[in-house]
Amino acid sequence: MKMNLVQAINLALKQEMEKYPSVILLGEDIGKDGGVFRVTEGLWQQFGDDRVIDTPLAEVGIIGTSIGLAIAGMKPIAEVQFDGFSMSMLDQLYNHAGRMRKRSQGKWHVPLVFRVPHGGGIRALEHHSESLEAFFTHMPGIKVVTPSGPYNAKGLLISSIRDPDPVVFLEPKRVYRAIKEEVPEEEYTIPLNKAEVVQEGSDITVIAWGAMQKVVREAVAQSKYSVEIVDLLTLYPVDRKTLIDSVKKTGRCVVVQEAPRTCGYGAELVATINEKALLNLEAPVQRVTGYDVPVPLPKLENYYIPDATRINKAIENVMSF
Amino acid sequence: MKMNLVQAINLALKQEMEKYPSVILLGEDIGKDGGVFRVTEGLWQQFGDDRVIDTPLAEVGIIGTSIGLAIAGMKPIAEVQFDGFSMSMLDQLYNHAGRMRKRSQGKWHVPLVFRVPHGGGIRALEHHSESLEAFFTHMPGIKVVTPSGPYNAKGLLISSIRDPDPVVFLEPKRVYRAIKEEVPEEEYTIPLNKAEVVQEGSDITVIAWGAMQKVVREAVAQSKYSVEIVDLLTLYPVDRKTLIDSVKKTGRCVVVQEAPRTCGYGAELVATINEKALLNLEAPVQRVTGYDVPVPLPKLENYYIPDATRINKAIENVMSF
Amino acid sequence: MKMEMFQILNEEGKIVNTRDMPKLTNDEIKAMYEYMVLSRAFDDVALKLQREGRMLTYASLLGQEASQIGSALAMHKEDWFAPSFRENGVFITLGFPMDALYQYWAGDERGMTIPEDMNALPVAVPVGTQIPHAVGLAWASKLQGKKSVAVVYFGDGATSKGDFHEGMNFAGVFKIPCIFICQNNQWAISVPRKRQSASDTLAEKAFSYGFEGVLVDGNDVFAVYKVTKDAADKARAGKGPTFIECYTYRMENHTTADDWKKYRDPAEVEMWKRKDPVERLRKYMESEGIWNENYEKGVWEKAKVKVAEAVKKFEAVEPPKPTDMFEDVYAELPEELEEQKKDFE
Amino acid sequence: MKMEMFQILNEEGKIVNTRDMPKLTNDEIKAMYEYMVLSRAFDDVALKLQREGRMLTYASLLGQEASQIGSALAMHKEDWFAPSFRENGVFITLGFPMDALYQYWAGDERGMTIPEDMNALPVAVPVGTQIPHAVGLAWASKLQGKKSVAVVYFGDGATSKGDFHEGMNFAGVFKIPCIFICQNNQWAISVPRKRQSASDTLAEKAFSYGFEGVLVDGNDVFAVYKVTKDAADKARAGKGPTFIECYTYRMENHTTADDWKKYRDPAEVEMWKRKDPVERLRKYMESEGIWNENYEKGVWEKAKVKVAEAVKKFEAVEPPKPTDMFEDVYAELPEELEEQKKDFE
Ligand SMILES: Cc1ncc(C[n+]2csc(CCOP(=O)(O)OP(=O)(O)O)c2C)c(N)n1
Ligand SMILES: Cc1ncc(C[n+]2csc(CCOP(=O)(O)OP(=O)(O)O)c2C)c(N)n1
Ligand SMILES: [Mg+2]
Ligand SMILES: [Mg+2]
Repeated sequence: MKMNLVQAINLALKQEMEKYPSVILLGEDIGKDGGVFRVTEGLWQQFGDDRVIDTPLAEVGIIGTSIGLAIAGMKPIAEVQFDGFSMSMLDQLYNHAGRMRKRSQGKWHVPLVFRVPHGGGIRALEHHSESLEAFFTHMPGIKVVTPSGPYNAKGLLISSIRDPDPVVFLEPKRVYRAIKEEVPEEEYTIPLNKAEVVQEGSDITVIAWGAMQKVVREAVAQSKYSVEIVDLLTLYPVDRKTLIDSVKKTGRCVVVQEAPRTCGYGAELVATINEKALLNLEAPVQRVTGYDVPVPLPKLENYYIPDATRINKAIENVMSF
Repeated sequence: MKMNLVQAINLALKQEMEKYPSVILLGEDIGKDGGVFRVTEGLWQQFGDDRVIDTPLAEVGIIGTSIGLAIAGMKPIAEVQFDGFSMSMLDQLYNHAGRMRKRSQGKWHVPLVFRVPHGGGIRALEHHSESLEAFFTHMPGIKVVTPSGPYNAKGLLISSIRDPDPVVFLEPKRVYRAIKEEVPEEEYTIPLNKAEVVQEGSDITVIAWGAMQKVVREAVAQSKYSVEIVDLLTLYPVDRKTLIDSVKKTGRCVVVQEAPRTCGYGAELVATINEKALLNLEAPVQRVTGYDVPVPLPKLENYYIPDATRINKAIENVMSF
Repeated sequence: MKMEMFQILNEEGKIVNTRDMPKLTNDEIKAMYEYMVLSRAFDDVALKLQREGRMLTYASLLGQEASQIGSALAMHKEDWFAPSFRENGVFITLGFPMDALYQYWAGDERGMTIPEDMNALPVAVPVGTQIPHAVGLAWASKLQGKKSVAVVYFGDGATSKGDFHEGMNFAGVFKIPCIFICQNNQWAISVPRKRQSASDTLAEKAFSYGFEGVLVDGNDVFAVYKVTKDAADKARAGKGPTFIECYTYRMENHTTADDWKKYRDPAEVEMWKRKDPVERLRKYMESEGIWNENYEKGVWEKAKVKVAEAVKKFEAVEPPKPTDMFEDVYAELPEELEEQKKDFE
Repeated sequence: MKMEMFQILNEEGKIVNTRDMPKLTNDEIKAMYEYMVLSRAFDDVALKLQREGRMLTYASLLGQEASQIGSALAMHKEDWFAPSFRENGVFITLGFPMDALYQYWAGDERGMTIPEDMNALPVAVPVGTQIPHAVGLAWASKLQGKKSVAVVYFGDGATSKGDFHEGMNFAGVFKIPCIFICQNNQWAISVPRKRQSASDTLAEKAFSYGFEGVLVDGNDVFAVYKVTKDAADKARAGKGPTFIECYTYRMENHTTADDWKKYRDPAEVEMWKRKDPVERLRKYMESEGIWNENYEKGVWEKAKVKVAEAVKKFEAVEPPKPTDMFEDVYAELPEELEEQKKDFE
């Protein structure tokens, strides 16, 4: 069936909830209201108040109780409404979710999923458009996953739900309704350590994840170069083999990241390429990123988010280096 | 006068408080008790309850009220007792301290200083040994400073106090009492965008900050190579010119970071070098870092923290590449 | 704990508590009414602009005018105002330009340019996080020996956040001249008040921080004015903070991105219509002989003209410069940002 | 709000409240006493080991034995225990091996290996953050239709944290079978109780979350046992959470890294010595004829032997393998970590 990303995630949630009674959802307005992005639409009606739980407005409480629920055998899927509001949860994620296995010497683990609508581009209010993946990928014990379209969203979410470790699941919110794809009704999983080469090419590798995939694909559709596009899908653990193989093949690379530049996830990719493929590089890897500023309000937002022009310019720079 | 890092910071605090009545300290046990590391010793006795404020045990409250205090013309210096406990403050730092200038279109700014004893190596309890600089350096609107010894600690702290923007001041706790240096009684400042070449060399550049400086200096003291050591002092904004010039000169580089490897601050340095000095590199920049694991408890801590052996091995690898 | 709801003006527009009725001149009462009408006119047009795509997401204050205008009028010029995102009525009453408000809600950050002489924080979208800021502002005032207090606004939902707790607790411990105004409008988007807290009232939460909590009819502008003024006097006198629960109702959708019909009963909305704060004051004024149809027409006309002027001004504004995004991040542009800005240009 | 302090056994070891005195056999009372002595013996040796450099930073429970053992004995085998960092008395009473505790406090994380059949969370060093975990554990029990409750421990200082607030609030809203045991030992390192909160008692905070708070003499083991047991029965019956403030005192330094003489009055410490929980129970047992010098000697000897054995066992342990640090981070080692581990070796 053709569906968009919201529908694909909704379907994955529904099917996993039908299959596993331990799966429960926690968040603000996810029940009767179906979530601010309508991702949980219909689930409260189907599964009731004990499994689709509208919580008080308290992000630490949501993630903190989810940790306890997960330890005690439930499979909580916690939602935060917008990226900016996940900052207050970082303490519980970092100091507890990511460390409980360690702290209990393997006795307890925290198989929660933390769903975050991610990134900008929907003309939203302040604090609604952040891209915080670099905070999560710097946390030991946490996995970080980000789909780019409906098909991989469903498979990755099912894998995340079944994963024994805490998974941060970043949903590219500007893509929620922007792409329709064929998504199988039956269940399938996508491993949480595999990137995908979504377009083969020989001149240059462009690496992106989440919402930036769509921008990259559109940007290079008319490119005069043979561009290889890598979609990371999982940011930690990341599939270094795929991306290094690609860079070794092409010898050139652009990394596209929506978050502010400094200390973003892209820096880690460049460092990795430097370590593993320096001798193959024909030019410095170039980063196309957001700027070191708060994401501007809608009137200027589009100047902040990497777009086709900037991506193609970077490709041109790298090619003509 | 010869003094250690604790004394140098204490002196800077005292002198700035004497000079500026708006400077106040907030934190847990910083008053009568003088702070868990004795950094504020004697200040409560001198300045009283209204300027050296023992707060309730509430990190969000400390930083949140400091934001208000700063906007209203005070100069709050907020202390968190150990790095691990600063995670719960990140929301207030990121969403507010770093954005208030922007959000108010320049009307308000938040000149607070956030003091954090930083890093491991003192055989402390869990959550007492983290190195969280990469979280802070990824935050627009925030400056991040980290001294490596008593002399620069005093000058950097005075600059941080006088800076109009929020400054995170990371104090290398294992160095608190480990180094004595001549520290002038009179005031002096060190600019918050300058790195220091602490040892010139021609074979290889080693970049480090905070506590890792001491480790690096000891590690290379007997090196058969001519090692140039760069001490960053300020991590954001960072003095890219100094470090790039050094790498251009030597053509080789090792970056030493105590934090877990992935998405650490070192990745940003490698990415920067890749962008600005790729053609000068004779070998991949190598990172010596903590591992992607929670900092182990004291029995294993020393295996986690980069040491002389690992640093020299990395230098050797890069030299013989 | 059973708490009484403080009320002066009942739903029929009758004074039920003459003892506490603040001494207000007719002009002052009219001003109250006119600010409430102006806020409503502003709100109305905002919703229209949004529907027409001329503005973005907007949070209506419909039904909460008494809570907002009553409390705002009790503030002194030098007091601090720390809003959440629903306080357009307070902004307007304090003299913040309406065109700038529209501009802000149209996604242009320059709209949040706070006037020279106004001690207001910018709109705070993250729920509850502004509470400790307000406590800090008021604390500064105390430490500096000033008489200004801080007034912070937030909703029922915000009481569930840790930031609320830590801020309230600091205020109690340090006896900080801060006034906490909780507009309990019964809903946090789709989550009803009972899902936020099992406590009987929100007001009683103040006692667990060692200070006074007051439950007030939030649709009664006199009552809100009175309790806020008392709280401010008390704070100025060095007697510490007060928490005020304004019991009111959000008549509109949460924001323009919301549809309340998905989660609440129209009968509830109908029931609250009868408690309308503007109508209630109108009835009172009529009974006092300071309201008539003519006056009403005049008030609305004036309001509409002001609002129309604001819309015109806001829509005439030049779009912001793209490089504005690099401004006001630091006092001085760091080298990294300078380079990024140059790249951008 | 005025709250009464619940007490059964007064400072002189007299039952002042026969109505509420739990029905305990002499053996049960003796067991209480013996656990309290064992904890004290354990604690004593821990301090000694630390002084001698054989252990690292340690947080003593001296003076808090009644709060810890009284509450621990009211728990069922299947209940969840969520400690802070000062609950060695609870750990011991629940059967956690003492040698492992020493090992943990000597900086060897293997000490936190939780026994197969014990529903305990590991020691939580960050103050207050374990509170929402415990609420989640108890919530799971409710959702799964189990009878187990969760008992979470924390100090007076922890009540200031947002995590306390958010956890308590969830417990109230969802009627979660969680018991909150706040050992108010009057100090959070050097910060006195009055600096934590302006509220009269900590117990009363529970009411603002819509559930019951109880203030209990935390040096009275019968009273603590009784209120915990009642709370557990209530929770098991589906009647929701209880907050228990154990009013007690930290007789020792905060941890071995602390020096209480810098900030508290020796007279205060002296005053609390007279309320000693172990001595109090001893007096009662003597008056009941179930204590004599011989018994005392035996109890202490047995305790010391057990402790000595634990020390021996702990000190005989092989040091951990350096590569242990890569274990238990993820269920399976990710490729990044595999590489790092290989590099390390
Ligand atoms: C920390 C945080 N979490 C979630 C949101 C999303 N959100 C915006 S308003 C709102 C409900 C607020 O309810 P309340 O505090 O009662 O204020 P009201 O909207 O009723 O005025 C939510 C959940 C947010 N802005 N901030
Ligand atoms: C979040 C956090 N902040 C600060 C600390 C440092 N610290 C450890 S114990 C303590 C005081 C705790 O007081 P209380 O909650 O009363 O427990 P007690 O030590 O008295 O048992 C502090 C400030 C910490 N561990 N966690
Ligand atoms: Mg509300
Ligand atoms: Mg205490």
